[in-house]
Order: sequence, then structure tokens, then C-alpha cells
Amino acid sequence: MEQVIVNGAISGMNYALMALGLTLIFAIMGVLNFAHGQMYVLGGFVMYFVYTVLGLGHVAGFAASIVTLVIVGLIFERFFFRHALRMAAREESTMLLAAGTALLLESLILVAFGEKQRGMPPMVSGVYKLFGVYIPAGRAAVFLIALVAVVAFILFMQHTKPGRALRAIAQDKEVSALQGVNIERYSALGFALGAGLAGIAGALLVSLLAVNSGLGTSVSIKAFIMVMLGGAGVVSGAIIGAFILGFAEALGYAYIPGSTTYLLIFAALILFLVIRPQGIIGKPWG
Amino acid sequence: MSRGLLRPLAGAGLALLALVYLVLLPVYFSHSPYILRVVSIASVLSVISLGVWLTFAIGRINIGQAAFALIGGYATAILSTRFGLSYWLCLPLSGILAALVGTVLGFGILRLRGVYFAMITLSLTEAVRLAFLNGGEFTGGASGIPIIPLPGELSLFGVVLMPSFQTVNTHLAFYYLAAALLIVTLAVVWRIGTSRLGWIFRSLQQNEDLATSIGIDIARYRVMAYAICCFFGGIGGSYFAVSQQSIYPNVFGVPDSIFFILYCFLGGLAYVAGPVVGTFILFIGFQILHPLQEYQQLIYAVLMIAIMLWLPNGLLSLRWHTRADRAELARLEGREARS
Amino acid sequence: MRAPSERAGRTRLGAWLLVGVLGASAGMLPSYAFAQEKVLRIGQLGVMSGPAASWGLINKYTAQAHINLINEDGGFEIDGEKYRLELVSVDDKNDPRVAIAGAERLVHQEGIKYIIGPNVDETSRAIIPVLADGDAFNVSYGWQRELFSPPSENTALGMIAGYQSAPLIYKYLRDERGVKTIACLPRNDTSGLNSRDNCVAAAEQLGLEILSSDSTYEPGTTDYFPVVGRVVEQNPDLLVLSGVTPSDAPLLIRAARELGYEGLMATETAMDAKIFSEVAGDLANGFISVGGASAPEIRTDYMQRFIDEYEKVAGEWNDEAGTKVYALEMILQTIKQAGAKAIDDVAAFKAVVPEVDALNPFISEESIKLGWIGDSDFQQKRQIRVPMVVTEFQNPDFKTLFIDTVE
Amino acid sequence: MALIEVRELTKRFGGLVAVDHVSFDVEPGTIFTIIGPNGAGKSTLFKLITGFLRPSSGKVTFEGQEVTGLAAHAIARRGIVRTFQETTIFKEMTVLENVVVAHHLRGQASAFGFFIHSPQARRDEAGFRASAERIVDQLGLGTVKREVARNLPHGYLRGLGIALAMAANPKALLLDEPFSGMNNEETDRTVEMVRGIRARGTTVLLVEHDMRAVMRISDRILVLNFGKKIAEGEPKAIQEDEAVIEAYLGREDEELGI
Repeated sequence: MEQVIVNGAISGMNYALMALGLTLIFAIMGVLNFAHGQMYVLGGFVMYFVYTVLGLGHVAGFAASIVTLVIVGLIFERFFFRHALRMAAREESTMLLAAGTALLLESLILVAFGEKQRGMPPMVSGVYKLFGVYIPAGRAAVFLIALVAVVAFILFMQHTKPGRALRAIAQDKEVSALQGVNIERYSALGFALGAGLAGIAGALLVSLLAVNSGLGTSVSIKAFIMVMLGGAGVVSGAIIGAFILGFAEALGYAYIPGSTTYLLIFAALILFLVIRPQGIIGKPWG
Repeated sequence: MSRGLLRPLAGAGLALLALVYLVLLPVYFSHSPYILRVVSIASVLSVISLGVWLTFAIGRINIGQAAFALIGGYATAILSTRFGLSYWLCLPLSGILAALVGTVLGFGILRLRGVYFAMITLSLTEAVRLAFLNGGEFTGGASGIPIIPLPGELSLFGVVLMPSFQTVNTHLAFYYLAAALLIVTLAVVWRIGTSRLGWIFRSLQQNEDLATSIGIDIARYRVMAYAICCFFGGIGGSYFAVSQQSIYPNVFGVPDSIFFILYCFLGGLAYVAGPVVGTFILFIGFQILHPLQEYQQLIYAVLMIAIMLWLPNGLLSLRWHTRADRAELARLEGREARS
Repeated sequence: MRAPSERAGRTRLGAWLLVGVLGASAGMLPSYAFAQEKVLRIGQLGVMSGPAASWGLINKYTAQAHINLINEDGGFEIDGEKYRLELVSVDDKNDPRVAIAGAERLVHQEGIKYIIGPNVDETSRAIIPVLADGDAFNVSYGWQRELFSPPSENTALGMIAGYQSAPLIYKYLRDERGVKTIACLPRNDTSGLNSRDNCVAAAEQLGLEILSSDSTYEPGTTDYFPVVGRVVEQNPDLLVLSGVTPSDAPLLIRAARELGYEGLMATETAMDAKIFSEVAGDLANGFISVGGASAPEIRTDYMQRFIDEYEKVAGEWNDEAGTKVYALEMILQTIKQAGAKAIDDVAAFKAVVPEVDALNPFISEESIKLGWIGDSDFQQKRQIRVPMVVTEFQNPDFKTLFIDTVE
Repeated sequence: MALIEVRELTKRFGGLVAVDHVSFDVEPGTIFTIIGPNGAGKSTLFKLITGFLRPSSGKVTFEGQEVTGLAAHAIARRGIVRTFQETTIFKEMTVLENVVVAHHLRGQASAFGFFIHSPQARRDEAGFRASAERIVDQLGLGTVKREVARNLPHGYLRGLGIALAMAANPKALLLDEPFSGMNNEETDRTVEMVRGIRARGTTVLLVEHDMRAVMRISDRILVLNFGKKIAEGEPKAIQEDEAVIEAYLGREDEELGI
């Protein structure tokens, strides 16, 4: 049981990192970024490339991943979504555009990094064993870094000017526009930030879960589960959703046939959303 | 939206199109199965997309259609292999079964809108796939149901309505089956679009509260729309199951669901013919891009995004414009002006 | 909002762009105008985009590299005439619908008779009618017995299926390493669950005690620690990773070792040494898998040439290619045996299938000849006799444990 | 017998009681107005009567039959139809299309009948068009009937809202603040419109702020404050009612209109 809790906590923290960027972009722009998984994968590949191929350290890897993804995010926002949001014929269009960009990014990754699946050694090797619970150093490290990243992000949103501006936009675009918040600039920032978070997640988790060019969709789906579970567009919601998913997985794998775990998770999600569409702490209808 | 269909294909155009689609193309290519196959597949994918278009019409983004295609496929597979039912029974039954499942689920999930409905249907796609994957003996689990017989002879009171597919040019037979399905579906959806039902659906899309206040039973009508959508999904799945003579849990997944909405969207949500145009252009487009080899998928994605950005109202907004059309376009332009 | 005129302009621009690119790509269709030299065109159909892209691309690169070698040597000789080889590959997106269209493109448009791929049961099953109808022959990498058993007779298995290698590997481990208990850990998808069932069946045959077989993990995105933890608790002598992908394998191994598991680990399919040493390093030592002709100590010079060429084509060597190299070789050897008529006549090809008995150019082991097998599993010779090279990982490379063949 | 009888109608949201044991009768062919300061529970009462909210207790009877807690569309079917404020219209349809769709309740043909375009369906359609034209003209929307609703000049929106409700051929029409934000001359036009509706034999319920207009057209007025009924009677009586003046005390006379 202790092991299950630890596993759940570790997975939960990893997932939180996966979900944050998605929920941020949704909160700021109302765009459900289908390309989130592909951004995650790109982050993983950049990390792999810098660390294994170029032989530079983890830090360089993280830096490279973040920079790459921020740039990708800015490009997507500037050339795709800003345009689409202005021209949007109906609410659907941005979601579908996002689906298109996902396919684009996936193909680009395949062309750029090839078909091979890539993984990395753990950042720290070795295993701790406390009270009969195995805690591999590598996972512990990932857990801590993820924790730091999440906390840093929350602090940024709470206590910095841009953070507050982003929250204001998430609350109410019109009002914040009236208060003189430069919506376009901050939307770009928000999108870049969301992409960057996906990059960090990819760069961090590639040492636990290998990446391949086609992994994106399944990552996105997972991120969707967490975000909807917690409440779309609410940061705390995404984190809660992530931990719920983490523990649900850990429990499922420990006590029921693994193959039905996800079947149950999806069924439960559907049921839950029917009863409570806004998720655990989301506002109704986003 | 209904007005979108007939005008562009009006009169002579429509006749010509029908002539090409039903006579010239199949006859000329009767011995190049590849062409026939590509067009057949596009046709049946259009049938499935037309269902999705109906859920767009009531203002829902439906990423769950693959689930119902899968249900239809398995229904056909199980009914024909385990119970030896004739395909000509399996086909409608598959659709009806999918529609029933859709109806039951619909009452629950259609209360959701926007991204919430989109996500719940996306989860549905995964859930159904996993259900079949772990269905054990009944669904054949991971190894699916590998041997489904070709459609046999269909005769009524000794009159042969449909020859056994083994005895005829199978490709042509499947082509005409696909064509028939598409034409019937298109006719049905077009009728819905132009009839009062269409207006009721549109009223749901635009304001459910108001619709209620003027006495429209919104729950009933949106479930109706969704059930029809699922029916077409099941029909399509049934066709593919029998034309591939096999069904496996992952022949319809989330990517397919997403592609169905893309087909509708790129064709033009304002036009009944939108899903059909979108499906044909996109599916055949991918085939045409084959010489690009490893860049095929990449260029494909680029083109798709280009269309979205340059033709936000879909490919059909690009056609030759009658006066009425310009009015409708102006209307769409105006609609864009809003945001 | 933009002025309608300008929008219209953009609209037209978009339209022309579309037309342009489609036209251009259509123009790029391979030209069939060859000089006097004879050409033999081979098809390759497989998944080359999406999550499983690597499977199809490995087939493509393997075939391409092999063809380059043969053409370098002046082409392939049939009835005293040299043929230049040409590869036509089609992406099936792992979607049966696209696969059918692709197969028909190869068979009917390109007039190709011999196809390498597809990679999985779904797509392989879907194209069987196409092959029968167009009288073409393919070497598939799906596993299902139905694919290769009558009435289907134009599809052959290009590798050693899990249900064939598993018993041999387990038997060896039972006899040589004293394995008594076993656990199977598949991933939760078609191929994984299939291999799991094979694993269980084989283990029962050999009288091994199965400790666990109902744990699975989700492809790609899940932390393997929880899953592996549950299996390792039962501490089996042998932990089989059924249908594991080369990238997941080292992670699972690492997780198991980190959880203090000390028993043996194995899988029935080919793995890639590079990612093993990259990800798991020494932790992966002793992992048992089925290699191809690539294990250094059994390579021939020709194999070495092939490996170099593969690196040129794909940018990086992949040990999985060592098991896929036989498809083209066998097709060519069989055509050679049947004579030039087999180039367009699959019946002639199938007629000589039982007789083919050629030297294996890839491994130094003289005794192992190339040929067609499968009577026991498929009631007909519809499988390539791929030498089963069982290897053990010793960072950074695979060492050959034993070489065997299924009959 | 009263057309609408409301008895002890109550709605609680958690602790707050939005509507508190309110009872009243609405006689056929009259204009009945519900007024009260903001947050008095007027709109909630409206929603309870039309089925957009389920009451916590109490009952509503219409033509002697209880309609409490029926689904909104079912109540509309019985003949109680409401309007919304301002922009609640089918934005992407033309004015005429809006009104035609709103004829739904009068349809005789089944959904399938409409699908196969049965004779009955054709009759319905024809009838709808004719009646829609009529309503549009009556409500002075004839000039804009081909306009897409979204592009309508502000002044017409509420007219369209009423037209939609009229199309449903209600026995009782509930108007939600029909005069708010109108200048005098618009108000006058709307007052005429409402009188016209009554003249056609339709009973009218109003929720309104604008006392001046209310005083002009109401046959009977009910005053709510903090969810409770504090007065009911002829406009004249209401104007002098102590409790009412008390309730509105401190509010500028403009709003009270006296």
C-alpha cells in the first residue's frame, strides 16, 4: 500500500507538469491545444539530442527544450491562433486548428528526429528503500524538479505583474482589456509559457518514459483527462486532476487487471463529467 | 446551411456529377480497383462524417464518432460470424444498434456543450476501443474477428435484389454499395437540413433556452440528431468491417474521430455537402501526395492548416457564387466581424 | 475584419497553393522510362507515420539499403539476365482502409507482384483479398496464424512469431538456467496482449508455473514503476516483456532492477542495442531477446556492408533491421529459382517455394540455409526460415546465446 | 376562473429565500404586472411560472390544471410563453426565419412527417409563413424581416423577442422587462404593441422597472420585496400604498414614477 501511495504521488507530480501548460493556454485563449502532446514530445527529443547526442548536461538540455518550445509557442500563437481567433467563424475553429497543428508538429518531429524511439538514463542512479518502499533516486529527482517547476509557476502566476495580468485575462478578457492589459501581448506570453511548460515536462520525463514521434496524441489525451477532471482552465484544478489520475493509475495497476484500469478511468471520467461538467473546482462552462 | 447544398451542384451540375460518379467513373475504372477503392472509402467516410455534421448542426463538437463506427463494425462482425446473419440484415442492424447506444448515452452527455462535450466524446472513443480490446471471448479481444464473409445474395420472393459479392466484380460491387450508402445518407441529411427539423436543430445550436421557451423539447431533438449521427457511424463501420472482412479494436480510434470533424470543418460547416467535399479532398489528397514519400504527412498537415486559415468557412466557400451565395457569404463575413 | 476583396484575394491564393502543391506532387510520380536495362520493382507497404512509424520505416530502410547493395553489384541475376531493383513504398498509417488502398495502388497501378509488409495483423488481414484478387504475394510482419494458413496463400510470415520463439527461449532457460516460475508483462494493445497469450500458452506447455499475466501497461505515457512493482513482488525466475517496444524495454528493465528484482528477463522480439545502453546501461545486462543477423560474432562481410549501407540510408543502424533483412532476399532467391516467368507470375513463384534452399549471405553459420517453412504452424510453407539468434545483452552490445531455427 | 393561479410559491437558493410564499391570480385578458426593487425576486418568480426553475414548494395552476415543475417546453405547450431580455434570439437567422421557427408549437405534423414532407407538413409550413408575415407586420418589423437578426438595429430586438413569443400562440405571454433601456418614444411604441397583444385576447404578464409605463398599461399590479408580496391591486391603489412607497423609499422618484 505504501508503495502504491508513493507511486501515485510520483506519477501525479509528473502528470501535473503535463497538464499545467494545457490548462494555462485554455484559460488564457480558450484554445484546447491538441498539439500539447506533440510539444511535450518535442521537448523530450530536444533534451535527448542535447544530452545524449551533443553530450551536454541536463541543464543545457532543459534550457534548450524550454527555448525551443517557447519559440514554437510564439510562432503558433502569432501565425495560427491569433489569426484564427480573430477570424473565428464559430467556436469550433480554434480547436480544429489546434488538431491541425498537432499533425503538423508530429510530422515535423518525425522528419527532424527520425522514427527511432528515444530514452535517457535516469538523472541520478540508485534506489532508496524506506519502510519497505522503493524510491529510485531518478524518480525522486524528477519528482523534486517537477515540484519546483510547479511551485515556481504558481508563484509566478500569483506574485508577478505578468502573472497577475494573465490571471486577469483568464478571469475576464473584456474587463482586463478595459483595464489596459495588452491582450495580444499577454496571449502570446501565455501561449509561449504553456508551450514552455510542455517542453519542461517532456525534457524531464524523457528520462522516465521514452519518447517517439507519434507519442503526442496519447499524452494529449492524458492531459485532457486531468484538465477536465480538475476543471478546465483552473491551475489548481489541473494539479488536483493530475494527482487523482496518478493515484487512480497506481491503485488500478496494484489491485485490478492492468488492462481494464484505463477502461475504468475513462468510464468514470465520462460519468463524472455528466454529473459535474465543470470538473472538481472549475467554473460552469469554463 | 441547407441552401448551401443544392445551389452549387444545381441542375445540370448535379446531373453531370451523378453521371460521373455512378456511370463514367466506375465503368471507366472497372478494372483499376485502386481508383474504385479510394473513391469507395472516401464515400463511406463521408457517410460517417455526415453524421458528425449533424451534431455540428445542433452545436456540438463530436469527437466520438469513431466509437460508433467501431460498434457498427463489431455488430456486423459478431452477427455475421456467430449468428450467420446475412449482411443485408447486419448492415441496418449495426446502424440501429449504434443509434440505440447513442440514444442512451445521448440523454446524459448531450447536456454538455463546447469543449466539455468534445472531451466527453473523446473519452468515449477511447473507452469503447478499450472495451472491445478487453472484451475477451465475445469480441475476440486483441486478435479481433479476423474472418467476416463477403455479402451474400439478397433475394426477396425469389427475386434477386443483390447478387452475392463473390460472383460479381467485387470492387465494383463494393463501389456501388458505397455509392448507394453515400447518396441515401446525403439525401437524408439534406432533407433534414432543409426540412423543419433542420431549423429546429439550428435553433438548438443558436440558443437552447429560447428554443425551450417556444416549446421545443430540446432534449428530444438533440438526442434525435445524435442518434441519427451514431446510426451513420454504425453503418460506415459495418461497411468497412465487411469490405476489410475483419474487425480489430484499433481500426477506429481517436485520430479517426478527429479526422471526421476535420472533414466536416474543412468542407464547410455551413453546407450539407461540406463533409462530403472535405472527406473526398482530404482522403484523396493524401493519396495524391504519395510521391512526396516521407514528407507526405508533413505537406498534408501544412495544406490542412492553410485551408483553415485561408478558407475559415471551408472549401465550399470557394465555389462559383450566385447572388444568393454572396448574400450568405456576406452573412458569414458579418459573423466573423463579430469576434 | 478584413475587406472582402482582400479576403477573396487570400482565398484565391490559398486555393492556388493547394492546386499547386497537389499538381507538383502528382508530377513527381516516378517515370517508368528506363533504357534497355531490365527492372524488377518491389513494393513495400507499412506504417511510416504516427506512433508506430518506426516499424514500417525499418522495413523501408532495410529494403532500400539491400537494393542499393544489389544494384551496386550490377543488379540481381535471373535466368542469366541482370535486373536493376527498384523499391516503391507506401505509407499505410497503420489504418486498414489506407492499407487496402495502398496495396491496390502497388498491385494494380504500379503492377507490382511482390510486397514487403505490412507490419501488423490489422493491415495484413485487410489486404489479403487484394493480393488474392491481383495475384500478388507479400511478406507480412503480422503474427496471426489465419494470415498464413489456408485459404490465404499469398501471404508469408517474414519473421519468427512470438508463439514460435517463446517456447524455444523458455525451454532453453528452463534447461540451462533452471527457470521454474514465469511472469508475462504485456503492454495494453493488440500486439502486446497477443504475445501475452502466446507467452502463457508456451509456459503451460513447458510446465512452468505462471505467477502473473494480467498486469499490463499503457503504451508510452505511463510510469512503469507501479506496474512492474506488482509483478516483481511475486519474484518470478523469468519475467517476460511480451510484445514490448525497443524503447519501453530498457525502461521496464530499469524499473524492475530498481525494485530489486534479480531474476531473468526476456522478450520474444528483436531489440535495439543502442537504446539499451543509452537508457539502462549495465542494468540491462543479461536481458535475453531475439536478434537478427546483426550480432557481431556471426556477421558476414556482406552483412557488414549492408549495415554500413543501412546507416547511409537511415542515418543510424538499428538492430531490428537484422531480422527484417531476409524478406527481400527470400523473394529474390525464390524468383531466381522459379526463373524470369515468376517476375509476373506468382503461381510460378509459389510452385517453387518448397524447393528453395539457398545460402544465407548474412550470417557466417554455414549450416543455416535460407528457405520456406511453416508446415507445422500454417499447414503450408508460408514463413521465411529466419535463423533465430537468441542474444543476451552485455552493455553495449548483444552477445549470441544460441542459434536455432523453427521448422 | 382565473387563467393563472399561483399559490404559496416558494424558491430557496441555499439559505436565501428568493420567492417567499407568493400567491396571486391572473384573470384572462388582462395585463398583470410584477414590480419591485432589484433583487426582489421578480425574475425568479417568472422562471418558476415558466418552468425554467423548479419551485421549492407551492404550486402554479393554469386553466385549472397544475403545471408546477413541468419541463419548460411542456409549459410553453400549455400556453404560457415567456420572452427574454434583449439579445435572446436566433442570431444567425433572418427576422422572418426566427418567427417561422418559433411557430413550432403550432405544428401538426410529426418530426417524420416534416422529414418526408407530408401534406400535413406542407400545410403547416405554409401556415407558419403566412402567420409569421402577419406577426412581423403587426409588431412593426416588416421593414427588417429579411435582415439577419444579429445585424438588427437595437430598437427592434425586443420587438423580435415578442414576435417569437407570439408565434408560439400563447394564452399567457410573460414579458421580461420589455421597456428597460428604452427612450420615451420607443416605450410608447412598445406600450401600444402590448395593448395590441391584449386586444388579440392574450393575457400579458410583465416584469418591469419602468413605473411610468407600468402605471399606464397595467390592469393589476403585484409588488414584490425581498421575495415577499407586499401589495397587489389597481395601479391607482398601488401608487398610494404605504408599503410600496416604503419599499421604494430612498430610490429616486424617477424610478418610482410618482
